Amino acid sequence: MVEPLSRNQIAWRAAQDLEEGMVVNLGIGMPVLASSYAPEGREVIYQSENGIVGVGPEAAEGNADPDLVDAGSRNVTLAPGGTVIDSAGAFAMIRGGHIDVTLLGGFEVAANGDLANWDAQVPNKGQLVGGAMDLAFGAKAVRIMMQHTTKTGAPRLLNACTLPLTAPGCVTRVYTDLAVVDVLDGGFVVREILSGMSQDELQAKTEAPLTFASDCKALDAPAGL
Amino acid sequence: MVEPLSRNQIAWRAAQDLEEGMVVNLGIGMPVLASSYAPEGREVIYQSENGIVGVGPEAAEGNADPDLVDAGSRNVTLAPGGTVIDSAGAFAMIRGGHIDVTLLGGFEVAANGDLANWDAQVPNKGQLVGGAMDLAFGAKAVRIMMQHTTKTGAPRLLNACTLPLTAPGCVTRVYTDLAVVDVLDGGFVVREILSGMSQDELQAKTEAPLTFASDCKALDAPAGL
Amino acid sequence: MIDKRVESVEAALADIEDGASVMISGFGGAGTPANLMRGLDATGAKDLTVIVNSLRFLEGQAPGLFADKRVKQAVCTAARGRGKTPSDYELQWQAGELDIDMCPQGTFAERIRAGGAGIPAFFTPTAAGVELGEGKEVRMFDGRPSVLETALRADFSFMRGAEADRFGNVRFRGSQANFGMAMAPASDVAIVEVQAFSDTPLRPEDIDLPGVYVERIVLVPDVGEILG
Amino acid sequence: MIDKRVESVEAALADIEDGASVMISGFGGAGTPANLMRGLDATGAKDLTVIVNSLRFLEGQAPGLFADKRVKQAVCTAARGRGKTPSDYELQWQAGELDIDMCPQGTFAERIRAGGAGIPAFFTPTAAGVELGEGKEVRMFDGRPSVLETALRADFSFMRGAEADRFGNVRFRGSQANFGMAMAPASDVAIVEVQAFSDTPLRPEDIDLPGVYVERIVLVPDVGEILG
Repeated sequence: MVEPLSRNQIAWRAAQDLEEGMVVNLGIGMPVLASSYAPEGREVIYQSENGIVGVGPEAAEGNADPDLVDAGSRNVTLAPGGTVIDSAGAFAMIRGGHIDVTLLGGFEVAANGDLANWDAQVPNKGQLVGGAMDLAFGAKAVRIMMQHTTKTGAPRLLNACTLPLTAPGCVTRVYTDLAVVDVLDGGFVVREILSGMSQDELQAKTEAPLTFASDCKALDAPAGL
Repeated sequence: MVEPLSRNQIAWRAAQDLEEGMVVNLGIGMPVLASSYAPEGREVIYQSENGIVGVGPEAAEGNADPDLVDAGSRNVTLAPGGTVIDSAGAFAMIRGGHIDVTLLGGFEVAANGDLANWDAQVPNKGQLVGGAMDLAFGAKAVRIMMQHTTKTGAPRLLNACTLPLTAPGCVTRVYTDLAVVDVLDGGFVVREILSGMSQDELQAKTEAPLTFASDCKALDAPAGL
Repeated sequence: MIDKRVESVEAALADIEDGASVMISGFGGAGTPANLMRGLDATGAKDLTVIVNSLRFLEGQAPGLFADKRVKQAVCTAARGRGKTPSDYELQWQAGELDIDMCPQGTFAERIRAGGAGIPAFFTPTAAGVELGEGKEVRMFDGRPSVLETALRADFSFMRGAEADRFGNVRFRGSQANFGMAMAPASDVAIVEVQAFSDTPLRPEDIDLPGVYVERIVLVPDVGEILG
Repeated sequence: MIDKRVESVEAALADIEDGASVMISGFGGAGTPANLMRGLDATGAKDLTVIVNSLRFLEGQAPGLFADKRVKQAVCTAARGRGKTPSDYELQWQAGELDIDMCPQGTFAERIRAGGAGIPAFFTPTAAGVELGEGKEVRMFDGRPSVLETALRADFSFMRGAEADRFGNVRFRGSQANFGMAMAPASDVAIVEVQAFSDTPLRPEDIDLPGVYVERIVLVPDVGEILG
């Protein structure tokens, strides 16, 4: 069987679905990697919730401007045509439905599109909600990037989330190391599955029942990412 | 008896009460004249509800910029340190209590500080509220400039307003062609009265009872304005 | 390549149909999208809802909207004609043919801002306890009454700026921004007429209205005479 | 002549007393008023309410606030310590000594914006129907549930900018504006530490935060190392 996708490969796969002219917010962690993999020549506008409209590549070594960071505190540059607004304005943009797609990390996604990605209920640790909830409620499309299962092998695609929800019924697509899964009419539909993995094998790693699209394809990503 | 104050003289008198560093919004008509008469060297910041923060003098003849107007559609300049924001921002400034004083025109003021200055109920004419209501509700101090009586001699300082209110209990001071009158504890207190006019004469032109301040002064303004 | 330019006012307005809602910026001539207003008149679209500060300025550029009774509802802060004789819209208002939602200007601006910011409703002290606020829900906050106001959105919005680039980024000059900054985010299709087009992206610090909020840019160097 | 400069951080913070509420801007180091945060620590003021995006950044510059239990309430979007061992504020939160109002970041920013804009409360869809929104008033608008959120205000606010003039006008660079643009209007006394002071008024188009919203400017060219 083909190896499960690496983090960068998941990011690559998610990036292929970003379309020309889309306004996209990338969550901290794996999602932000996607900005490196949008197909050549496709102009995507990356928004960051601390106010950047048009995030460019990370600043080159030695060229970092400490006054220009994205929501993940990375030293970034501005893309051509980019500008910076304030936080209240950036969230007005998010809440107001001006973000076409947000790619976010996830702990759990339920078959009805419920998302839990902010509070892992770690004992003795404080909470951190940040901008995840506004993005999950406000973006036109919420797509999740995560490992198909937890480190201990427990499924993350569930019948119902067990952790506190970020937003109900918001997720439209999930990219994992094993599959691309859509949320459709209250259920999971597999669009792509890792080459060589059987449907039963994928179902065994998934709590909620999976439907396989009639044109379900092989999940592939360039090697070496 | 001394002549009643002209419009410019009323504006002059109102301007004397504007203090260094105050943020002031001047209504259309007589109030806007006050910006010419603030005492020399006193820095007052004039805000205009279409977005100007720091209105300067009117543009010189032939030098008007059609893209820079104040709320009265006058071609203005920016004062040093001035800038321009948008309308939503300008009213956030007004509603948020950042305007120290607004000078507005008035139809009627009641002894409890009620103001009617937006809807004269002219038959067959549509309504026009503009920014008056936001200013009357939002400014820290609302001061009114108006003729003491109507053209037909009817009083404007009333026991209760007859026209639709702009805001209840908002007025702190009224400048008229005959007097400077404060609203204090639900009643009118005359601070200044036209030289040579008797208290009875002023009361005869005023519906609500007037109290005269123990240090009530003569209302004076430079001639020839 | 992203390029939000359209070739003409006509092309920019081609999909405005009967029943459309349109927000129109402008204050005292500054930022007034006079060409788009004239173009709206020329479309012949009717049953319109207009969201505009002053009906006088709208009638000035687009008299046919009122002469032909093509506006069914207006949300505005000023609905008074210039002369002593009633204007078309004053007559239609009196006859009950034109519904006017008269808003304090700050409430007008904030309702539009809310529409673009995903805030469905908010409380404001303005108009609480006075006739204009009658019928609105009132609630006390810190001992002060406020009225509930709902967000405004529209199918289209029009504004005029000084300069734009292919991303739809707009620079305003002077007091051109006024209502347009809030209207563009509050409409599905924001159309900006501009005096100049920049072949290179605007500098970050020169951008007032980010292109994310703008769908169409049309170059019309001359605003023409603005009547109002 | 208007001149909002004060000579030092100490002078700028001299009237911060026990029980004060303080808003603090900054995101990922940009716009972070590190000198004012250190200065707040040095005042010794206690029973504070802090309104700040991330407690980690506050503790980084002002560890005494938490080490000495001087914060009674925090309104924030992040209250997680860096390491695996609980931080002081995590321990105080668990012990019920520190009240934390955990807000989605957009709601946090909008509550502050409302505080400066005279909007006492607003409805937002964010957090409706999930655990974090429990206990809040819910209302449907256009078929979608929203929760009622109230405005935030504070006695003081701190932010860092690139340049200011005597009017208190501030220019931000990069992503320095973040929460500061909303915090200054929402506080009685907005204090801005700036990298540079301009002897001439800033150009109109360079002003991000109008001086109307700013009470004190303090020149501190070096922000120092920001820990967070």
